[in-house]
Amino acid sequence: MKINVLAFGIAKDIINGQSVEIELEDGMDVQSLKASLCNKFPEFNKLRSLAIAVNEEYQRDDFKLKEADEVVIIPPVSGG
Amino acid sequence: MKINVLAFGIAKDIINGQSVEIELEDGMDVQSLKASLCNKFPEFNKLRSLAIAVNEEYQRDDFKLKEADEVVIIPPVSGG
Amino acid sequence: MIDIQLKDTELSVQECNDLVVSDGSGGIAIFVGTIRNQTKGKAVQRLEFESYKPMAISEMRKIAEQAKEKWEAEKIVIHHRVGVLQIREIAVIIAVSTPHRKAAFEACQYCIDTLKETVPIWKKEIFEDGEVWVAAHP
Amino acid sequence: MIDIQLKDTELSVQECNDLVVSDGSGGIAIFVGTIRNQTKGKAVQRLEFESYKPMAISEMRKIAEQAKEKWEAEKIVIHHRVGVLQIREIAVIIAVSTPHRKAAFEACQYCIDTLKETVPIWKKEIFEDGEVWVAAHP
Repeated sequence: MKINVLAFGIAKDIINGQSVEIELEDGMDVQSLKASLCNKFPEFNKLRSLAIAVNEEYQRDDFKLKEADEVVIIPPVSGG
Repeated sequence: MKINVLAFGIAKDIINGQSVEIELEDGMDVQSLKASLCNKFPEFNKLRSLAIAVNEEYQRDDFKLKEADEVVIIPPVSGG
Repeated sequence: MIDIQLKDTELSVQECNDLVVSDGSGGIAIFVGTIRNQTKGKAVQRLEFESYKPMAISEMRKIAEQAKEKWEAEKIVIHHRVGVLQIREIAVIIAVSTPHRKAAFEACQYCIDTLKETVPIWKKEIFEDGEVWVAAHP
Repeated sequence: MIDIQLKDTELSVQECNDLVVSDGSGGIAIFVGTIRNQTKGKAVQRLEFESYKPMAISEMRKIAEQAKEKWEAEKIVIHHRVGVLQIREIAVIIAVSTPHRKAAFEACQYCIDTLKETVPIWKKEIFEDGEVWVAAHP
Protein backbone atom coordinates (compact mmCIF):
# COMPACT_ATOMS: atom_id res chain seq x y z
CA MET A 1 0.00 0.00 0.00
CA LYS A 2 1.00 3.60 -0.54
CA ILE A 3 0.76 5.96 2.42
CA ASN A 4 0.81 9.67 1.78
CA VAL A 5 2.53 11.15 4.83
CA LEU A 6 2.11 14.85 5.70
CA ALA A 7 4.87 16.78 7.40
CA PHE A 8 5.07 19.87 9.64
CA GLY A 9 7.82 21.86 11.29
CA ILE A 10 11.30 20.44 10.93
CA ALA A 11 9.86 17.30 9.28
CA LYS A 12 8.90 19.46 6.31
CA ASP A 13 12.51 20.58 5.99
CA ILE A 14 13.78 17.01 6.33
CA ILE A 15 11.58 15.57 3.58
CA ASN A 16 11.95 18.84 1.66
CA GLY A 17 8.22 19.19 1.05
CA GLN A 18 4.70 19.12 2.52
CA SER A 19 4.27 15.36 2.06
CA VAL A 20 6.00 12.18 0.94
CA GLU A 21 4.61 8.91 -0.36
CA ILE A 22 5.85 5.83 1.49
CA GLU A 23 5.40 2.32 0.07
CA LEU A 24 4.62 -0.22 2.81
CA GLU A 25 3.37 -3.79 2.79
CA ASP A 26 -0.34 -4.05 3.55
CA GLY A 27 -1.17 -4.21 7.25
CA MET A 28 2.08 -2.62 8.37
CA ASP A 29 2.10 -0.56 11.54
CA VAL A 30 3.32 2.83 12.75
CA GLN A 31 6.68 1.34 13.75
CA SER A 32 7.29 0.12 10.17
CA LEU A 33 6.41 3.54 8.83
CA LYS A 34 8.83 5.23 11.23
CA ALA A 35 11.57 2.77 10.23
CA SER A 36 10.94 3.44 6.57
CA LEU A 37 11.01 7.22 7.13
CA CYS A 38 14.23 7.05 9.16
CA ASN A 39 15.79 4.86 6.50
CA LYS A 40 14.85 7.19 3.67
CA PHE A 41 15.61 10.39 5.63
CA PRO A 42 18.34 9.68 8.23
CA GLU A 43 17.89 13.19 9.70
CA PHE A 44 14.79 11.86 11.53
CA ASN A 45 17.12 9.79 13.72
CA LYS A 46 18.62 12.97 15.13
CA LEU A 47 15.34 14.40 16.45
CA ARG A 48 14.45 14.46 20.14
CA SER A 49 11.33 12.43 19.36
CA LEU A 50 9.23 11.28 16.43
CA ALA A 51 5.50 10.65 16.69
CA ILE A 52 2.89 9.66 14.14
CA ALA A 53 -0.69 10.89 14.09
CA VAL A 54 -3.33 8.90 12.22
CA ASN A 55 -6.61 10.63 11.47
CA GLU A 56 -5.75 13.44 13.91
CA GLU A 57 -4.87 11.21 16.87
CA TYR A 58 -1.47 10.12 18.19
CA GLN A 59 -1.01 6.40 17.61
CA ARG A 60 1.36 3.93 19.18
CA ASP A 61 3.94 1.86 17.32
CA ASP A 62 1.69 -1.20 16.99
CA PHE A 63 -1.19 0.68 15.35
CA LYS A 64 -2.00 -0.85 11.92
CA LEU A 65 -2.17 1.57 9.00
CA LYS A 66 -4.62 1.62 6.10
CA GLU A 67 -4.08 3.30 2.74
CA ALA A 68 -6.87 5.83 3.25
CA ASP A 69 -5.58 7.04 6.63
CA GLU A 70 -4.48 10.64 7.10
CA VAL A 71 -0.96 10.08 8.36
CA VAL A 72 1.14 12.93 9.77
CA ILE A 73 4.72 13.07 11.03
CA ILE A 74 4.84 14.90 14.36
CA PRO A 75 8.36 16.07 15.18
CA PRO A 76 8.98 17.47 18.71
CA VAL A 77 6.28 20.06 19.34
CA SER A 78 7.11 23.56 20.61
CA GLY A 79 3.90 25.50 21.00
CA GLY A 80 3.16 27.98 23.74
CA MET B 1 -0.45 58.80 78.17
CA LYS B 2 -3.46 58.98 75.88
CA ILE B 3 -3.34 56.88 72.71
CA ASN B 4 -5.78 57.67 69.95
CA VAL B 5 -6.49 54.30 68.30
CA LEU B 6 -7.94 54.13 64.77
CA ALA B 7 -10.23 51.30 63.74
CA PHE B 8 -11.16 49.61 60.44
CA GLY B 9 -13.48 46.81 59.37
CA ILE B 10 -15.23 45.02 62.18
CA ALA B 11 -13.14 46.93 64.74
CA LYS B 12 -15.02 50.07 63.72
CA ASP B 13 -18.31 48.34 64.50
CA ILE B 14 -17.00 47.04 67.83
CA ILE B 15 -15.84 50.43 69.11
CA ASN B 16 -18.81 52.05 67.37
CA GLY B 17 -16.69 54.71 65.68
CA GLN B 18 -13.58 55.54 63.65
CA SER B 19 -11.33 55.88 66.71
CA VAL B 20 -11.18 55.54 70.46
CA GLU B 21 -8.93 57.16 73.05
CA ILE B 22 -7.20 54.72 75.37
CA GLU B 23 -5.50 55.84 78.58
CA LEU B 24 -2.29 53.88 79.27
CA GLU B 25 0.60 54.34 81.66
CA ASP B 26 3.67 55.87 79.98
CA GLY B 27 5.94 53.32 78.30
CA MET B 28 3.26 50.64 77.99
CA ASP B 29 3.48 48.21 75.09
CA VAL B 30 1.18 46.77 72.40
CA GLN B 31 0.16 43.92 74.68
CA SER B 32 -1.13 46.37 77.30
CA LEU B 33 -3.07 48.24 74.66
CA LYS B 34 -4.68 45.00 73.42
CA ALA B 35 -5.59 44.05 76.99
CA SER B 36 -7.12 47.44 77.57
CA LEU B 37 -9.11 47.24 74.30
CA CYS B 38 -10.35 43.73 75.07
CA ASN B 39 -11.34 44.82 78.54
CA LYS B 40 -13.25 47.86 77.32
CA PHE B 41 -14.78 46.06 74.29
CA PRO B 42 -15.11 42.32 75.04
CA GLU B 43 -16.17 41.64 71.43
CA PHE B 44 -12.47 41.85 70.48
CA ASN B 45 -11.92 38.55 72.34
CA LYS B 46 -14.16 36.78 69.83
CA LEU B 47 -12.13 37.73 66.74
CA ARG B 48 -9.94 35.23 64.89
CA SER B 49 -6.97 37.54 65.49
CA LEU B 50 -6.13 41.04 66.64
CA ALA B 51 -3.07 42.93 65.46
CA ILE B 52 -1.83 46.43 66.10
CA ALA B 53 -0.06 48.63 63.58
CA VAL B 54 2.09 51.51 64.78
CA ASN B 55 3.03 54.14 62.22
CA GLU B 56 1.91 51.88 59.36
CA GLU B 57 3.88 48.79 60.43
CA TYR B 58 2.71 45.69 62.28
CA GLN B 59 4.26 45.63 65.74
CA ARG B 60 4.72 42.79 68.19
CA ASP B 61 3.32 42.65 71.72
CA ASP B 62 6.50 43.98 73.35
CA PHE B 63 6.70 47.12 71.19
CA LYS B 64 6.62 50.24 73.37
CA LEU B 65 4.07 52.88 72.47
CA LYS B 66 4.46 56.66 72.48
CA GLU B 67 1.69 59.23 72.69
CA ALA B 68 2.36 60.64 69.19
CA ASP B 69 2.25 57.23 67.46
CA GLU B 70 -0.36 56.48 64.81
CA VAL B 71 -1.92 53.37 66.31
CA VAL B 72 -4.40 51.24 64.37
CA ILE B 73 -6.42 48.16 65.32
CA ILE B 74 -6.09 45.53 62.58
CA PRO B 75 -8.84 42.91 62.85
CA PRO B 76 -8.52 39.79 60.62
CA VAL B 77 -7.85 41.05 57.08
CA SER B 78 -9.88 39.80 54.12
CA GLY B 79 -8.61 41.50 50.98
CA GLY B 80 -8.32 39.88 47.59
CA MET C 1 9.43 47.25 37.97
CA ILE C 2 6.77 47.15 40.64
CA ASP C 3 3.41 48.92 40.31
CA ILE C 4 1.02 48.99 43.27
CA GLN C 5 -2.40 50.62 43.10
CA LEU C 6 -5.37 50.82 45.43
CA LYS C 7 -8.28 52.24 43.47
CA ASP C 8 -11.98 52.92 43.87
CA THR C 9 -12.58 52.52 40.13
CA GLU C 10 -12.75 49.44 37.87
CA LEU C 11 -9.57 47.37 37.48
CA SER C 12 -8.31 46.31 34.04
CA VAL C 13 -6.74 42.94 33.27
CA GLN C 14 -5.48 44.29 29.95
CA GLU C 15 -3.76 47.19 31.70
CA CYS C 16 -2.05 44.89 34.20
CA ASN C 17 -0.89 42.55 31.44
CA ASP C 18 0.46 45.44 29.39
CA LEU C 19 2.31 46.81 32.43
CA VAL C 20 4.28 43.59 33.03
CA VAL C 21 5.12 42.51 29.48
CA SER C 22 8.76 43.09 28.62
CA ASP C 23 11.32 42.08 26.00
CA GLY C 24 12.94 39.59 28.34
CA SER C 25 9.84 37.91 29.74
CA GLY C 26 8.59 34.64 28.30
CA GLY C 27 5.78 34.01 30.74
CA ILE C 28 3.19 36.11 32.52
CA ALA C 29 0.99 34.71 35.26
CA ILE C 30 -2.05 36.74 36.23
CA PHE C 31 -4.46 36.21 39.10
CA VAL C 32 -7.84 37.90 38.92
CA GLY C 33 -10.01 37.81 42.03
CA THR C 34 -13.69 38.37 41.28
CA ILE C 35 -16.78 38.63 43.44
CA ARG C 36 -18.66 35.33 43.78
CA ASN C 37 -22.44 35.21 43.89
CA GLN C 38 -22.54 33.07 47.04
CA THR C 39 -20.72 32.11 50.24
CA LYS C 40 -21.45 28.70 51.69
CA GLY C 41 -24.60 28.53 49.58
CA LYS C 42 -25.94 31.90 50.72
CA ALA C 43 -26.60 34.48 47.98
CA VAL C 44 -24.31 37.51 48.12
CA GLN C 45 -25.80 40.82 46.94
CA ARG C 46 -22.63 42.91 46.86
CA LEU C 47 -19.36 43.44 48.73
CA GLU C 48 -17.89 46.48 50.40
CA PHE C 49 -14.11 46.78 50.66
CA GLU C 50 -12.31 49.20 52.92
CA SER C 51 -8.61 49.66 53.57
CA TYR C 52 -6.09 51.33 55.82
CA LYS C 53 -4.74 52.89 52.66
CA PRO C 54 -1.10 53.92 53.31
CA MET C 55 -0.32 50.65 55.07
CA ALA C 56 -2.23 48.55 52.51
CA ILE C 57 -0.06 50.05 49.79
CA SER C 58 3.17 49.58 51.74
CA GLU C 59 2.29 45.97 52.62
CA MET C 60 1.44 45.18 48.98
CA ARG C 61 4.75 46.71 47.96
CA LYS C 62 6.62 44.56 50.49
CA ILE C 63 4.98 41.43 49.08
CA ALA C 64 5.85 42.39 45.50
CA GLU C 65 9.44 43.17 46.49
CA GLN C 66 9.84 39.83 48.26
CA ALA C 67 8.39 37.94 45.28
CA LYS C 68 10.44 39.89 42.77
CA GLU C 69 13.63 39.02 44.60
CA LYS C 70 12.83 35.38 45.36
CA TRP C 71 11.62 34.45 41.86
CA GLU C 72 13.76 36.94 39.93
CA ALA C 73 10.66 38.42 38.37
CA GLU C 74 10.96 41.06 35.68
CA LYS C 75 7.87 43.02 36.68
CA ILE C 76 5.09 42.70 39.26
CA VAL C 77 1.79 44.58 39.35
CA ILE C 78 -0.74 44.46 42.19
CA HIS C 79 -3.94 46.45 41.73
CA HIS C 80 -6.59 46.25 44.45
CA ARG C 81 -10.06 47.74 44.41
CA VAL C 82 -11.93 49.33 47.32
CA GLY C 83 -15.50 50.56 47.69
CA VAL C 84 -18.72 48.78 46.69
CA LEU C 85 -18.33 45.83 44.29
CA GLN C 86 -21.02 43.88 42.48
CA ILE C 87 -20.99 40.16 41.55
CA ARG C 88 -18.37 39.40 38.85
CA GLU C 89 -16.48 42.64 39.45
CA ILE C 90 -12.73 42.44 40.00
CA ALA C 91 -11.39 42.95 43.53
CA VAL C 92 -7.72 42.31 42.81
CA ILE C 93 -5.35 41.68 39.92
CA ILE C 94 -1.80 40.39 40.35
CA ALA C 95 0.41 40.08 37.28
CA VAL C 96 3.97 38.74 37.27
CA SER C 97 6.39 38.41 34.37
CA THR C 98 9.45 36.19 34.53
CA PRO C 99 11.91 34.79 31.98
CA HIS C 100 10.43 31.27 32.52
CA ARG C 101 6.86 30.37 33.31
CA LYS C 102 7.15 28.23 36.44
CA ALA C 103 8.53 31.15 38.44
CA ALA C 104 5.67 33.37 37.25
CA PHE C 105 3.04 30.98 38.63
CA GLU C 106 4.86 30.54 41.94
CA ALA C 107 5.45 34.26 42.44
CA CYS C 108 1.85 35.13 41.52
CA GLN C 109 0.45 32.55 43.92
CA TYR C 110 2.77 33.76 46.70
CA CYS C 111 1.55 37.33 46.19
CA ILE C 112 -2.16 36.54 46.43
CA ASP C 113 -1.71 34.09 49.33
CA THR C 114 0.33 36.62 51.31
CA LEU C 115 -1.91 39.55 50.38
CA LYS C 116 -4.83 37.71 51.94
CA GLU C 117 -2.85 37.25 55.16
CA THR C 118 -1.16 40.59 55.72
CA VAL C 119 -2.61 43.49 53.74
CA PRO C 120 -4.98 45.67 55.81
CA ILE C 121 -8.02 45.48 53.56
CA TRP C 122 -11.39 44.26 54.80
CA LYS C 123 -14.48 43.13 52.97
CA LYS C 124 -18.06 42.93 54.15
CA GLU C 125 -20.51 40.61 52.41
CA ILE C 126 -23.99 41.99 52.08
CA PHE C 127 -26.76 39.38 52.10
CA GLU C 128 -30.48 39.93 51.76
CA ASP C 129 -30.89 39.55 55.52
CA GLY C 130 -27.73 41.07 56.90
CA GLU C 131 -24.01 41.63 56.48
CA VAL C 132 -20.81 39.95 57.64
CA TRP C 133 -17.16 41.06 57.85
CA VAL C 134 -15.46 38.19 56.04
CA ALA C 135 -13.19 35.91 58.11
CA ALA C 136 -13.43 38.11 61.19
CA HIS C 137 -14.47 35.29 63.51
CA PRO C 138 -13.01 31.77 63.85
CA MET D 1 -17.57 26.16 29.18
CA ILE D 2 -14.50 25.52 27.08
CA ASP D 3 -13.34 27.84 24.31
CA ILE D 4 -10.43 26.83 22.06
CA GLN D 5 -9.08 29.05 19.32
CA LEU D 6 -6.12 28.88 16.95
CA LYS D 7 -5.77 32.27 15.30
CA ASP D 8 -3.42 34.10 12.97
CA THR D 9 -4.40 37.46 14.46
CA GLU D 10 -3.50 39.17 17.74
CA LEU D 11 -4.67 37.52 20.98
CA SER D 12 -6.42 39.52 23.71
CA VAL D 13 -5.92 38.99 27.44
CA GLN D 14 -9.01 41.06 28.14
CA GLU D 15 -11.12 38.86 25.87
CA CYS D 16 -9.87 35.66 27.53
CA ASN D 17 -10.54 37.07 31.00
CA ASP D 18 -14.03 38.17 30.02
CA LEU D 19 -14.78 34.73 28.55
CA VAL D 20 -14.02 32.88 31.81
CA VAL D 21 -15.52 35.21 34.39
CA SER D 22 -18.76 33.87 35.85
CA ASP D 23 -21.10 34.44 38.78
CA GLY D 24 -19.75 31.40 40.61
CA SER D 25 -16.03 31.91 40.12
CA GLY D 26 -13.92 33.54 42.78
CA GLY D 27 -10.54 33.12 41.14
CA ILE D 28 -9.19 33.34 37.61
CA ALA D 29 -5.65 32.27 36.75
CA ILE D 30 -4.30 33.39 33.40
CA PHE D 31 -1.07 32.39 31.70
CA VAL D 32 0.21 34.62 28.90
CA GLY D 33 3.11 33.32 26.83
CA THR D 34 5.01 36.08 25.07
CA ILE D 35 7.95 36.13 22.67
CA ARG D 36 11.30 36.68 24.39
CA ASN D 37 14.02 38.75 22.81
CA GLN D 38 16.70 36.10 23.28
CA THR D 39 17.38 32.39 23.62
CA LYS D 40 20.51 31.36 25.50
CA GLY D 41 21.84 34.88 25.08
CA LYS D 42 21.32 34.96 21.31
CA ALA D 43 19.09 37.76 19.98
CA VAL D 44 15.81 36.55 18.46
CA GLN D 45 14.43 38.64 15.58
CA ARG D 46 11.00 37.02 15.30
CA LEU D 47 9.24 33.67 15.58
CA GLU D 48 7.20 31.68 13.10
CA PHE D 49 4.52 29.33 14.41
CA GLU D 50 2.83 26.64 12.37
CA SER D 51 0.30 24.02 13.36
CA TYR D 52 -1.43 20.87 12.23
CA LYS D 53 -4.63 22.78 12.77
CA PRO D 54 -7.46 20.26 13.28
CA MET D 55 -5.37 18.12 15.59
CA ALA D 56 -3.93 21.13 17.44
CA ILE D 57 -7.47 22.22 18.22
CA SER D 58 -8.61 18.74 19.27
CA GLU D 59 -5.52 18.25 21.49
CA MET D 60 -6.05 21.64 23.16
CA ARG D 61 -9.68 20.69 23.75
CA LYS D 62 -8.63 17.38 25.35
CA ILE D 63 -6.30 19.24 27.72
CA ALA D 64 -9.02 21.72 28.68
CA GLU D 65 -11.52 18.92 29.25
CA GLN D 66 -9.10 16.99 31.46
CA ALA D 67 -8.29 20.10 33.49
CA LYS D 68 -11.94 21.12 33.77
CA GLU D 69 -12.84 17.73 35.17
CA LYS D 70 -9.85 17.28 37.47
CA TRP D 71 -10.01 20.76 39.06
CA GLU D 72 -13.78 21.29 38.71
CA ALA D 73 -13.14 24.46 36.74
CA GLU D 74 -16.05 26.69 35.76
CA LYS D 75 -14.59 27.80 32.42
CA ILE D 76 -11.36 27.27 30.50
CA VAL D 77 -10.13 29.24 27.50
CA ILE D 78 -7.07 28.38 25.40
CA HIS D 79 -6.20 30.75 22.57
CA HIS D 80 -3.07 30.04 20.52
CA ARG D 81 -1.55 32.19 17.81
CA VAL D 82 0.10 30.99 14.58
CA GLY D 83 2.04 32.83 11.89
CA VAL D 84 4.83 35.37 12.31
CA LEU D 85 5.22 36.88 15.79
CA GLN D 86 7.43 39.74 16.91
CA ILE D 87 9.15 40.19 20.30
CA ARG D 88 6.59 40.85 23.12
CA GLU D 89 3.68 39.52 21.04
CA ILE D 90 1.44 36.90 22.65
CA ALA D 91 1.76 33.28 21.47
CA VAL D 92 -0.73 31.72 23.87
CA ILE D 93 -3.26 32.67 26.53
CA ILE D 94 -4.78 30.17 28.96
CA ALA D 95 -7.48 31.37 31.35
CA VAL D 96 -9.17 29.24 34.00
CA SER D 97 -11.92 30.18 36.42
CA THR D 98 -12.70 28.11 39.50
CA PRO D 99 -14.69 28.66 42.70
CA HIS D 100 -11.41 28.79 44.70
CA ARG D 101 -8.08 30.14 43.60
CA LYS D 102 -5.68 27.26 44.25
CA ALA D 103 -7.45 25.08 41.69
CA ALA D 104 -7.28 27.86 39.11
CA PHE D 105 -3.48 28.06 39.39
CA GLU D 106 -3.05 24.29 39.26
CA ALA D 107 -5.36 23.81 36.29
CA CYS D 108 -3.79 26.70 34.37
CA GLN D 109 -0.29 25.35 34.95
CA TYR D 110 -1.38 21.85 33.90
CA CYS D 111 -2.82 23.25 30.67
CA ILE D 112 0.32 25.13 29.61
CA ASP D 113 2.68 22.32 30.68
CA THR D 114 0.67 19.73 28.74
CA LEU D 115 0.13 21.99 25.73
CA LYS D 116 3.90 22.27 25.36
CA GLU D 117 4.19 18.48 25.36
CA THR D 118 1.34 17.30 23.17
CA VAL D 119 -0.20 19.98 20.95
CA PRO D 120 1.06 19.81 17.32
CA ILE D 121 2.30 23.38 17.03
CA TRP D 122 5.88 24.19 16.08
CA LYS D 123 7.89 27.37 16.34
CA LYS D 124 10.98 28.45 14.50
CA GLU D 125 13.25 31.11 15.97
CA ILE D 126 14.73 33.50 13.45
CA PHE D 127 18.16 34.87 14.36
CA GLU D 128 20.27 37.33 12.43
CA ASP D 129 22.40 34.49 11.10
CA GLY D 130 19.93 31.64 10.69
CA GLU D 131 16.86 29.90 12.04
CA VAL D 132 16.12 26.97 14.37
CA TRP D 133 13.04 24.79 14.97
CA VAL D 134 12.73 25.07 18.74
CA ALA D 135 13.37 21.90 20.78
CA ALA D 136 13.60 19.68 17.69
CA HIS D 137 16.94 18.20 18.65
CA PRO D 138 18.09 16.81 22.01
